[in-house]
Amino acid sequence: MTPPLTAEPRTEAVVSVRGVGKSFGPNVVLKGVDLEISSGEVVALLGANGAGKSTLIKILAGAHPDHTGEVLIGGEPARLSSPTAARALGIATVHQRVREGIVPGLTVAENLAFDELAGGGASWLLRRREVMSVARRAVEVLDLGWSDAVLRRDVATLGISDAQLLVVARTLLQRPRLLILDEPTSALSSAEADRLFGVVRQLRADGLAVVLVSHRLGEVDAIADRAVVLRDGRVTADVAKPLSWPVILPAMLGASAEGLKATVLEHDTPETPAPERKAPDGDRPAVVRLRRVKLLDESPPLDLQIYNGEVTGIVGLIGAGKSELAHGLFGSAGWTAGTAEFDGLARPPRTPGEAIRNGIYLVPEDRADQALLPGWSIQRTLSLPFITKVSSRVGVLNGGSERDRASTVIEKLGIVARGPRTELNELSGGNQQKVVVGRWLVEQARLLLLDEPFRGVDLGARRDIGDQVRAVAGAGGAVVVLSADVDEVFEIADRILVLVEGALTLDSPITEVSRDDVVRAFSGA
Amino acid sequence: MATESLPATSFAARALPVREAIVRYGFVAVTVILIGYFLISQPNFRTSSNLWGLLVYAAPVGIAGLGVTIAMTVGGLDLSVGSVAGFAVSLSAWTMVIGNQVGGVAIGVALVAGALVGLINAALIVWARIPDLLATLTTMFAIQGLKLVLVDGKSISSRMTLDDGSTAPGKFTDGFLYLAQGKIGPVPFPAILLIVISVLVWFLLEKTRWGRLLYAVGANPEASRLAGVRVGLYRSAAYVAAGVLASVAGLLLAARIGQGDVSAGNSLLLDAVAVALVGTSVLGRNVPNAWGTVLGAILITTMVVGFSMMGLPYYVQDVAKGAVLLVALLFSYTLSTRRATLPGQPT
Amino acid sequence: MATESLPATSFAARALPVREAIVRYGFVAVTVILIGYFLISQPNFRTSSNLWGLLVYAAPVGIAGLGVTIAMTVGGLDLSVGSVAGFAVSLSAWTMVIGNQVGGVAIGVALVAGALVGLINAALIVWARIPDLLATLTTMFAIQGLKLVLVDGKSISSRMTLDDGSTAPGKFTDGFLYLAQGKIGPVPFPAILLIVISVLVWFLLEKTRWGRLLYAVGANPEASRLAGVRVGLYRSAAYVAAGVLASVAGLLLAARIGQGDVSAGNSLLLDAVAVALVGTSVLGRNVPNAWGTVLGAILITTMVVGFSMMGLPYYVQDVAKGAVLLVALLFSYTLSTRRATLPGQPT
Amino acid sequence: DSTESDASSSPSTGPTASAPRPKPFDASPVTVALVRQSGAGDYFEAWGQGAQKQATAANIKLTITDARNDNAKQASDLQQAIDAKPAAIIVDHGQTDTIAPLVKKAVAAGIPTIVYDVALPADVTGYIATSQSDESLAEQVLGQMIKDIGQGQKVGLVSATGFAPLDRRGAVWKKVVADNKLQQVFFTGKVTESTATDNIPLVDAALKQHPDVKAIFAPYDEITKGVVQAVKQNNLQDKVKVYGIDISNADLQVMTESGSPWVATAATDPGQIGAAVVRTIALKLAGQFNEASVQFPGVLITQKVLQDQKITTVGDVVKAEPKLKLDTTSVADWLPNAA
Ligand SMILES: Nc1ncnc2c1ncn2[C@@H]1O[C@H](COP(=O)(O)OP(=O)(O)OP(=O)(O)O)[C@@H](O)[C@H]1O
Ligand SMILES: Nc1ncnc2c1ncn2[C@@H]1O[C@H](COP(=O)(O)OP(=O)(O)OP(=O)(O)O)[C@@H](O)[C@H]1O
Ligand SMILES: [Mg+2]
Ligand SMILES: [Mg+2]
Repeated sequence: MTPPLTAEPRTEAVVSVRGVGKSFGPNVVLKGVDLEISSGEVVALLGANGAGKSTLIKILAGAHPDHTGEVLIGGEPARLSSPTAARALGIATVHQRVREGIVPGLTVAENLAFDELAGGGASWLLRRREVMSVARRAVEVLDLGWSDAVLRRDVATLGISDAQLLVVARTLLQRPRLLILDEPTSALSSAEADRLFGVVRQLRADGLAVVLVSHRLGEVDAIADRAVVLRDGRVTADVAKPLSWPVILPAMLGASAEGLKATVLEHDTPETPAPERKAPDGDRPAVVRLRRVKLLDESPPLDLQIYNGEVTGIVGLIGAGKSELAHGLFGSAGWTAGTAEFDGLARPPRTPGEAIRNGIYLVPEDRADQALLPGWSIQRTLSLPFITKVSSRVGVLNGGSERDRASTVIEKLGIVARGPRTELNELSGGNQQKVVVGRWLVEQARLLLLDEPFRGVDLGARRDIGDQVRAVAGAGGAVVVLSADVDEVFEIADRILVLVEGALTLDSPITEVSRDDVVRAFSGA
Repeated sequence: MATESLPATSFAARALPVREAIVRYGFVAVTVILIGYFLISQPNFRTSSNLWGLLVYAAPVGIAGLGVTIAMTVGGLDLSVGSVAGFAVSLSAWTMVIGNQVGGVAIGVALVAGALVGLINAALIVWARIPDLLATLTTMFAIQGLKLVLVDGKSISSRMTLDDGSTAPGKFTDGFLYLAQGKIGPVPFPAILLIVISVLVWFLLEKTRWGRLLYAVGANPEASRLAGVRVGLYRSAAYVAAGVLASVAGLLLAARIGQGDVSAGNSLLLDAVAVALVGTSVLGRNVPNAWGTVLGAILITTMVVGFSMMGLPYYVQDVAKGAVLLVALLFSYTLSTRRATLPGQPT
Repeated sequence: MATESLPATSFAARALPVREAIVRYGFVAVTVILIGYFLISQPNFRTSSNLWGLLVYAAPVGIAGLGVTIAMTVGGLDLSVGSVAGFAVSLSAWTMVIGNQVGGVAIGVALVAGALVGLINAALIVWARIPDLLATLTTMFAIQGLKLVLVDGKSISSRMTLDDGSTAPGKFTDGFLYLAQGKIGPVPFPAILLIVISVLVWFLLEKTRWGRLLYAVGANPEASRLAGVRVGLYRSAAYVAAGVLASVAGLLLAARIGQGDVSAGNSLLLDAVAVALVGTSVLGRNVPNAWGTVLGAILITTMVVGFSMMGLPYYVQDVAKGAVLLVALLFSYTLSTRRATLPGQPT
Repeated sequence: DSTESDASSSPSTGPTASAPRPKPFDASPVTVALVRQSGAGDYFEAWGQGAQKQATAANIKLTITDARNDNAKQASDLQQAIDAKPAAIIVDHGQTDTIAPLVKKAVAAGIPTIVYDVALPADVTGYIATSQSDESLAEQVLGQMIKDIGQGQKVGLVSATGFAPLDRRGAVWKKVVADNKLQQVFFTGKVTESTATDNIPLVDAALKQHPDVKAIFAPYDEITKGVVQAVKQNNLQDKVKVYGIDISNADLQVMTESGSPWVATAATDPGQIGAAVVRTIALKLAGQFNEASVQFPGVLITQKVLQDQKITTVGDVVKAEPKLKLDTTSVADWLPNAA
């Protein structure tokens, strides 16, 4: 085990974590964590999927009162017995699962003001004007620009990115001593992430302490003053700025990080295009040809080809129409106008079932709502789309072949789990994502659509998933990765497309563009 | 650039105002049309006593339905309302007739009992973590049995003969009977009670912070907990409120029947759940709400009274009830552009 | 490898075997203990005819409960089972007595009617997007009324007098009565039917891909749709199955009484829903399942028969029922380390 | 519309009126409110049809409300009927304390009121009381039982408490048990929405425990049907005799099946009674009726008679037992029995 590397002593600690441990039943997740967080600094909490980051954060947020060890706040031992207690002590948290933060059925404004509503101090009468003014303040904090009409809408109509922004805005409103952000950017585009970090810098200047969890190392590099690495339930590194990645990565990932350093860092630290990517070879036959497709009500018609044997990366801001594109190809939603032709198919798939039978697969963007089945095991979740492959012709399920499929995926993607029968809600967020991506990798795809596939997965896993996805392309399939993160696309794609409000503004082999070209394309130029 | 994440135009719901209006007011329209039809075709329907009568008949089911509504806001369903109402009937009768107490005491005892049953439900659901349907089903059986044990399976009537041959000392007091038979001006007391309780529940659910939090607990208990809402407390309070309202409904029944009828309340469960469910579809809101429940109760009562006046046999009434319900539901759901089910809503 | 798997030992989920065992088998144990108690204390309980009788009595509610279970797997609840069973009673009687058809035809007609009602429910829920509780409530009213319209509110018995003064041509055929009164060896036919249908439903739900997909649709319809499941088809199939099973239950009731009793089936709804709900807690699985439902039906029947033998009045039986249910639920939920309610799962 | 259909109990079309209708029946139909506790089940269905038939014949428009056993609803219905000011009100069944104050109100409002099978306290006056006597029904059938099995035997009761007619019949039972030194070895039973089916397991269990009972009294035909099934299931039909109350075509079928343990019942013809009640109030409205009460006699119907005379319908029973056909009760030239 790498001994913790300590950074130089800092000024007064806002929060001191001393020997904190936590188990879920027999599963020991944290084995004595020590950590100091001072005011005016941004601490990045790093670690592989399942390292225990969210668990530590939940302890600080008062959601796991049954932990061992102690937490000092302002030098005093604190009892973090409930979320309210934590909040009263000045700790505000944005949890990893966005859906854990919003309340459907209430309006956007009520959700923005939910902490006020929930707190015992507020008046027992519901003052809508007050709610609106709190909501407007929250909108201002993050510069969301939502109109009053938006604020009055049912929050359930917001997409996941807007929901994420909502939760962050609400938390920022609390003006806490310690702000904890658990993967706040995993559902955000880089522009929105930048806006969020602008606010975080400002808060840091005001003396706030911030703990940030992220798997986007570029982000961490840009904003963190210090990085603390968790591994196997312990702190394995604690380094101050400038962050030394050669120290951090092995601390995060263990020996297996050796081969990673090169690749991962190259993609994560901007400007370097990916090596050994295919050059476009003339007039290949397209597997899909879109003609005059209108993705959004108001967007111009779009023509687009997707080719076999390559990874097509499509980047765009939130609301650019990426998900519409994917759902249209998959047959799970219609387009406003236009047609698609599939090579070798008489007609485009009209239902997801038809798509899957024809080798067209989709990893949807919202894991919780669109892919997870509450109470289901890894094995069942994996075999669901290919249920005919694990059952006999008369429909009888074959448990053995189900288990084998699951074991293969668990091993290939390094999913941290007890076994194929582990329920998905026991897994960390990143490991859940690996399962929902992994289930489409067992069968060779004709067209594999991945909508935000790297949401919340760690570096190592990102590489593992990337390798698998590239293998699909290598075996002759077409792969489309839709992402709001330019770096991710650079890391994996052979060709990059930029989508702005339903229109293509860039279409180029990855070897022939720079990151700056892409960013320029975002502005529609 | 921030604003572009939510272009208003992409939400086509605003584009179809007629459809929106039907979804929102279709149910209300069906009720109004039906009442209008009866007003025109049935002269007896027009009498003011009959119109107040609609509210009087709607009162027990409406009030019990409001209790179910509150339980539904926290994401639960209370199957014990019928038996709690029946318990209130027998208990209040027992208190007055056997216990020889005045009506006020009987009312108090029944309300406390209702609250207690609510607390038991809450304990089973919140503390013992038994799913709400199962927990309230268990209480339903137990309370139903307990009621009959209390009265030995018998209906309790004023000055009944006891087992030892003596006559029971007490009787249903006039004060108690006022619950059903009293009037303030031309307005019967049960109608007033229904109106007052509806307004209170509406105010609680829509205009107070507590109401919002009840909905929040139902829609996303985890988010509520993390935001510092005392989820267990709110859920408990909802079941206690449901128990108390079921008791109130039972008291109205007892006063109307004038004796401790053992079978009273039996049919209340299905009716109360039905009006609360129907209520979710009123106003196109798709969440349990006070006005919807009351309107549902009035709609169902109107159908029963109106169809009876038309001389339809009860089973044709059932078919008609089904048909009217269907039309109203088609308006509320089939035309709606919103998704049919919201998470956290009991389905 | 980026992340190594955790050592197997750190996930010793088997570390609390006693508690686990109670959660999983507590309900079964309560049933077994109760049966054991009756076996020892009530000599007449021991007779083989009584033990088969338990299955005979459990058959209608168990079979209707299995229908509710299937509807629950897709996340729904079918409130129309009671009225469908009653409809099957009247319809089969009508077919034999008025229509002068043989038992086989009557059975066929009733089963087709059950399937049709299931299709109507499916259309309302899947196509018209009316929430399941409201849709099946509507059908419940309509079917209940229709049944009575069909038979003019009367029970139908062999060779009854018709309105025109003539005698009805047909009668309950022996073949039809065999449904309730037949035996294969020492085993009564309803017991066999219950066993066969339970095994079939269990096999369907647990061992076939269709069962798996039914559960998937119930757990998360959107995720299922995106995994290629024809959600509407599976939900429809579930309601059709529920309708057919409710009809089978109705046929058993008709054959048991030997008449088209108008009131038969009315009390079946609550019982069927109760056993299906109770079934979810059996084996600590917290999802609707076939064995759980059948065990629930047997437990409730055992209590009715055993407590009757002990001479308890029916209302004391209700209290006892509540108490036994409570103990079983405490075992299944309160001791469980799993979370009591999972989102998207019918609770 | 069911109002046109015949009463199931009596296929005969009845005699036609031999005199013109008096006032107020000579003009537009007279509105009479019929407030029923329940209309469901064979007994009540037949009652309602008899009433409807007679009403049509007498130029009466019946507005019927059916509380479906919900006593609170019946109270509301009655109040509503009073408010609607009909020519007369008929109250069919109900709870004493529920009905009494409202009948007082109706009488005070000057509405002629007739009550069937509700025992009202002495301080309520000015209405017409009609009833089938539960006491007499129970006494007749229990008399037959004693004749059949003798004294000092083991017997069982399947009934429920809390329902007025059952309580009245139960009181007679208690007395007969005591007078004849019978030994009541079990008491079970319940009234539910599916009474016949739901009583089978209860009685089955009781019979397993006490297979040596000689007779079972089940004073409500829905319960009796369940008892019969339970007896048969235990193969005790030769040893245990079942005594019931009420009769319907469906009941007759059960009674006359070969080997049926149901050996006797006591009954009135509900269709005839419904008609007679309507006739009585019609006479009152025409100023031709001045009594305070009418009693409808019940008769004892034994299995033996049914089998000997091959009786399978209530119509046949009425023919065989003219007492059931209330052709002389509350009739007039202009108002013959229409049921
Ligand atoms: N409620 C729970 N029940 C059982 N095990 C849990 C629970 N929550 C977390 N775990 C386990 O604890 C471990 C740490 O999970 P945690 O969510 O803290 O990881 P993380 O570091 O946040 O990972 P990620 O980067 O994927 O979000 C995982 O092995 C997970 O399976
Ligand atoms: N349920 C909804 N009802 C109405 N409009 C919606 C709904 N969900 C999304 N939209 C809108 O549709 C547009 C396209 O959204 P889409 O999800 O395709 O964007 P995207 O490019 O995939 O972005 P991202 O996935 O990053 O949010 C957005 O303007 C969004 O606000
Ligand atoms: Mg995490
Ligand atoms: Mg998207």
